[in-house]
Amino acid sequence: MAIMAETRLMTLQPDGKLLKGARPSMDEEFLLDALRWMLLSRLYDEKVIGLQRQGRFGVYSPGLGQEASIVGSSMALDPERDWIVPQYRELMAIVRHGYPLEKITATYMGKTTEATRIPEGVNVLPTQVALAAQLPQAVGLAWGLKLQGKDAVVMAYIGDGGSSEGDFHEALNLAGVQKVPIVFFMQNNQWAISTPRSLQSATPSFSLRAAGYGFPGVEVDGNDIFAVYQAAVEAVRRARAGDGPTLIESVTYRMGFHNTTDNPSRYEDKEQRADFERRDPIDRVVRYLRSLGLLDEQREDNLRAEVSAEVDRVIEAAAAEPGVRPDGMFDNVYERPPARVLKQREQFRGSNGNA
Amino acid sequence: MAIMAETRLMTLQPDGKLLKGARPSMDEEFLLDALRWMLLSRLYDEKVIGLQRQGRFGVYSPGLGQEASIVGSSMALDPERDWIVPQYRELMAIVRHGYPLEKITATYMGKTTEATRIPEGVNVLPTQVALAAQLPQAVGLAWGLKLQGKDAVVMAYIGDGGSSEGDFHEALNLAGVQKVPIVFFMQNNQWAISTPRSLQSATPSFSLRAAGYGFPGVEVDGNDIFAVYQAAVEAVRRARAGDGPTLIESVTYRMGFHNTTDNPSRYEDKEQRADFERRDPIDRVVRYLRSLGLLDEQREDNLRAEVSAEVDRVIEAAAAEPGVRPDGMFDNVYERPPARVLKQREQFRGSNGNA
Amino acid sequence: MAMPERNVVEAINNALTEEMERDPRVMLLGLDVGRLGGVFRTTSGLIEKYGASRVVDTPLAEASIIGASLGLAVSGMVPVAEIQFLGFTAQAFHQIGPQLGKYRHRSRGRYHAQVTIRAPFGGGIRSPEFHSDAVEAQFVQSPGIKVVMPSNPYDAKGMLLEAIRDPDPVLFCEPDRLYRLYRMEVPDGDYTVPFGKAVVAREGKDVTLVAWSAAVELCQRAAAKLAEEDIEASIVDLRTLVPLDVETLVNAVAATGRCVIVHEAPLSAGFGAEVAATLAEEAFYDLDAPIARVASWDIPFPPASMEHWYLPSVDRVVEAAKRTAAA
Amino acid sequence: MAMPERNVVEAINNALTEEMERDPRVMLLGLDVGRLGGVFRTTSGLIEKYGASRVVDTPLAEASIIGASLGLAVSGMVPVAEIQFLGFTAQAFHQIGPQLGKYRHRSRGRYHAQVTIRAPFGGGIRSPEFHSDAVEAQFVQSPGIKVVMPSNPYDAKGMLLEAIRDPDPVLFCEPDRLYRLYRMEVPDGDYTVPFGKAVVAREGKDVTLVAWSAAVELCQRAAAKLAEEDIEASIVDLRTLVPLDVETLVNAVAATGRCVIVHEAPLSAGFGAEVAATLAEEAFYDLDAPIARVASWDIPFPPASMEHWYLPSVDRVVEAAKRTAAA
Ligand SMILES: Cc1ncc(C[n+]2csc(CCOP(=O)(O)OP(=O)(O)O)c2C)c(N)n1
Ligand SMILES: Cc1ncc(C[n+]2csc(CCOP(=O)(O)OP(=O)(O)O)c2C)c(N)n1
Ligand SMILES: [Mg+2]
Ligand SMILES: [Mg+2]
Repeated sequence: MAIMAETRLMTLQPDGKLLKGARPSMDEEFLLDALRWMLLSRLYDEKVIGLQRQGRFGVYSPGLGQEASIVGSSMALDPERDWIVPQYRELMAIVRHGYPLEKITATYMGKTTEATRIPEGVNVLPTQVALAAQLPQAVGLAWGLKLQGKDAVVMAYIGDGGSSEGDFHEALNLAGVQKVPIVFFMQNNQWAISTPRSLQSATPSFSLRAAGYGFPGVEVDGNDIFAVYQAAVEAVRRARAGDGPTLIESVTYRMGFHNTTDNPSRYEDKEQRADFERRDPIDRVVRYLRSLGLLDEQREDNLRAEVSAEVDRVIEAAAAEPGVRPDGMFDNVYERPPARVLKQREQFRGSNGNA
Repeated sequence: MAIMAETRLMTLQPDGKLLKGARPSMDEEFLLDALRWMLLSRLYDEKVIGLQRQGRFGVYSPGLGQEASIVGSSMALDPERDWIVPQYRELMAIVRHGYPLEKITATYMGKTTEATRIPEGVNVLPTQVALAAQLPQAVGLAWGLKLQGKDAVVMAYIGDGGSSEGDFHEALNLAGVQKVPIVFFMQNNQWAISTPRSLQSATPSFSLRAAGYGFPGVEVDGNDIFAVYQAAVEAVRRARAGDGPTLIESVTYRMGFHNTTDNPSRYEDKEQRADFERRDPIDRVVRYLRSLGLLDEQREDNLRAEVSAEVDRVIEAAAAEPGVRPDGMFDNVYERPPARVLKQREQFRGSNGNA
Repeated sequence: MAMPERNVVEAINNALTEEMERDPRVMLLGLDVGRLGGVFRTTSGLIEKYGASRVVDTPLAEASIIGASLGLAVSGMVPVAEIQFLGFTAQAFHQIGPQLGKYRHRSRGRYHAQVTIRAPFGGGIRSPEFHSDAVEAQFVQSPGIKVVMPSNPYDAKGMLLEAIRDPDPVLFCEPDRLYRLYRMEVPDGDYTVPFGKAVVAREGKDVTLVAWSAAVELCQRAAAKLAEEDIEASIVDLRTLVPLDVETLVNAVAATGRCVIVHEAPLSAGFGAEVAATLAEEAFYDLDAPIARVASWDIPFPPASMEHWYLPSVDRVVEAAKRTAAA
Repeated sequence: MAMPERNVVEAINNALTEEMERDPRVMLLGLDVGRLGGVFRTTSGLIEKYGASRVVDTPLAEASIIGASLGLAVSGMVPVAEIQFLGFTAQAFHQIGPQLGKYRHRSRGRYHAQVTIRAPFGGGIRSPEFHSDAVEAQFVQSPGIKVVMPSNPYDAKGMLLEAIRDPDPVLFCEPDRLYRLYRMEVPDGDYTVPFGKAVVAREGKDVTLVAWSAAVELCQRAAAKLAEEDIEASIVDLRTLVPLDVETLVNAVAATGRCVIVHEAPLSAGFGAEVAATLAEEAFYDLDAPIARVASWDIPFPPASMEHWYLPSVDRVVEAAKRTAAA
């Protein structure tokens, strides 16, 4: 039998022109909304990196360069019923899905109280540091939603690096067998810290892996918001229709560092980077909108100023959140804590003078 | 790009006739040798299952029905330089590779002394009970042999069940990246204990997984010794030439039970079984050889009697091996044992009166 | 009417049946739990009663069994996952302690992980490699997971029901050597055995044996033998390692002033160490003799033909108890 | 000529460089060990010197890093594998204890597994989740693995060389908080620090502190503070948990009759339990006070902003030592 890996999906070219014969997958209003989210992602990243340098923000992994991938995928979801299971580099996806940016920001600023947790009713799981561990969990979530007859789709994120973990395989295989309503969205940003895509796998395309689990895989230009959105919409549609999982490989580039402790100049390939800089996902949309006359310098400046003001507002609000309560670290470990843990909490309270 | 999973390779039909246009991959002498190994596998299985029922043999997983797969794959290897990394259902593969059947038999009879271990110079790793754990190890072995410039190929076995483990994925991916000289030989015998192939994976063919790691996958009729051998020879050739790994899915059927504690009547599909019975790998070769006039009833009976006598001889020899030495369990844990372990051994010797 | 008698397998099967009947959210998943009814038949008959979507034969991949169970729990199901043998929790290790055990904490209370992991373990039944490994202590180092070790059919049912209903994740270790060893009265219908309540399984004034799971049965035999020599041993069955019932433990040891801890895991860093350490701090002034531990040796579990030399034996327990009582 | 001074990172880098120079079979593999030189720069400069076939950036898959190392060792190489943070040994757990630890035994001596696993760990540097977890005790329950915990630059070099050359597999845990904390004299050239030899890092007559890895440094600070109050603490640095130097431990504790064990892992079933249990058996008659343990709490490692409340602190060690000295 012949299994075809779809050729990489692309609609909007780096120069902002539509590919010959291609149709945009978003209407203009929706695209402007997408642009707004992408700008929020970028401006937020830039701002908090600054904060981190001042010691006011935790270790942070920016989405720089991956905005089309992050925003385009999440816009295919309905926050009311669908779920997001993130890795960690999809900040605006979970914000768009309902997790307030203030709360996330407060968390990064060290305020880990219950007030900053994912609010009830927001269908997002915690970000995952243990790479790929989120995938079997996402499959279980989708499975359970299906068993309960809920009309929900789960979108689970993974990186090119995380895809080498055994959990990736176990999760996709189980998802195929149980035909659960899930979309595996891989951001192949060419790097896992310093490890390049070429050392991560010899496969010509990660999307080929889907055939080994009995469902479709598709590779998209991850810097093209139309292509990302189109692939995601189609995968969500399949999942919702009961046709099972899809693996989307979104080919993009990590334009920033791995995280705020990293220095890519030790390992980055200048040419590759330059190539992707020319393919910047935001520039592409801006050029397109300009070519349609839907954006001019003035409107763009206004939009940026607006978004930037929102970022400032968010950070201020987060900074004003109450700080941690020391014995709060004992909360939410167990619902029915062992006596020994309760005793330790008493001991801690005694010596720290806070109850 | 289009990735083609080769259609299932088959040469010798169940009725013992060559497929139209197909050429046998073994000459007659080699085929007779293969038949001898297959008969040894089957007669040994039958005999030791009897012994197990008498309490004289440990838990045992027979290769019944998989003889072409087991023997055909191993015959593509050169025991002088190549290596076998087994799971546990490939007994005659490792025997053909040089691990004396007496020693293995003695082990199953509870004689776990150093005398029964894999002899120096025999390129076989211990059988693996923790499913798929052998695969990353096999990749490391092949990698190390390559680094040392040795002209060696590793054949690593795995089952359809074991292939769902994370280790399968991690191993194949690493093998692809380092392009190591390895053949992953999967015996898809339709079962993992009671779990059928259909619940193991939704993939139409396990061989499709190879594309996800950047090397070829091929599916063969595992009850056809010519097809198995041909695929194995080709994969070994590729590995030896420096072209990297191959995944072979050998589609066969477990005609016996999972192991001597199992009772397949609780779960087995009668029709599927009957279908595979008609495709018996040994019958097929016998019919073929008869059609060529190379075997008649008399010669076949002689061959069976000969092999059966060998099995008896092996079991007798194994039974005569010295039994275990109680404190032998302390051997070979460390080369430089911690003082506490040495002290424990003294304590044990003291209370068991054997030194 | 006489109360029904059940062995451990039957008690577990009964608990699962009743709980699946009572709570439609409960589902089972694992290797061979469906058509086969489990390699030890603990889930026998359940797929016939509740169907293949509530009793699921999964692909052979332990990490995904646990990871998926966590996701199922988040979705609102109540999964009971089986790991075919406790030794194979190693394949799922990263999904147990770091994920399942920390999920409530990681989500700051938004999500909980009401998952029960059932796993047979222990030596004495001539299993192949890895199948007998007693690795329970490794999970005690993973805060968030409760570690439950029933030692008899009655507790097996009551503690399994408690485990399934506990909103916290529970590792429920089943002593396979005891699966069919004997029957005892195990009532039909609902009852639970609370966690964190050790029980004094035998009274005795001379020395206190501390054990859990199948080692309790071993201690019973040892105590009978000790009694022949006029040494009366009390036996504390810890029942759960997390939560640990320090009070019962300390009181029972203080009563005799002498303690022998017995477990199947290798000596070093086995849970016996935690028991001894707890006593060395909290019962120090009541101790009259060194705390002895009888455990497996600090070597890998040997082949079946040698396991009786490896595991703690009646003789070794008796010897340690006599030594401790005389010290 | 003055002896060169090195911090822990430099000592490790120096050991790796010298050993790769000396023995062509030695190779490094792990995440980001090559071009980046490791996330902490311990392998900095090595890929430039020894090339990408001896210093290998692997795919992101811990189980395969360890499994492949075992196979590499069987082939005749001497692999030094890096797990980026000790907490991620969980992903490779089944390849460490059950496989690497048992391989010699499983092959009845035909094969050995001369593999060193290096892994940074420990709190105090505000790392993300999982990165700080002190899970060393989990490996003590896996016979066959040696567990090595250097506490200073000199030992780090000498014990790493010993580890690489030891024919048995070694888990070499690097205290990341100490990586760049200070420099001390670490000679160029070959020397090894043997396993199973604890050291008395400070003499003192009133109470014995027992620790390993970064907790030794903590105990030094606590001892200085105790000295201000005229309590003289001795400090035993265990250096290796497997093998455990029972003799030095017992003698040092017997000398004061009082013991406080300090470690970064959560209390329950941490290796401190094994230390206490060993003392409760082998130093029982020399103990004058309950054995105290100062450890992290039995909860998950909290977010960076709270870690100082979670980890054992100077204050807590001082408090426990005073209480124990006065008991
Ligand atoms: C199991 C595990 N191993 C190692 C790490 C350390 N680590 C954190 S991020 C990272 C790279 C991840 O790469 P990728 O999955 O491609 O995601 P990206 O950072 O590119 O978004 C590594 C190795 C980890 N967090 N978890
Ligand atoms: C990691 C692990 N999980 C579970 C088991 C228990 N077990 C032993 S054999 C087996 C089925 C294996 O199926 P497959 O890989 O297809 O090999 P086959 O027995 O069919 O040859 C299982 C589940 C095991 N040995 N190892
Ligand atoms: Mg990446
Ligand atoms: Mg099979």
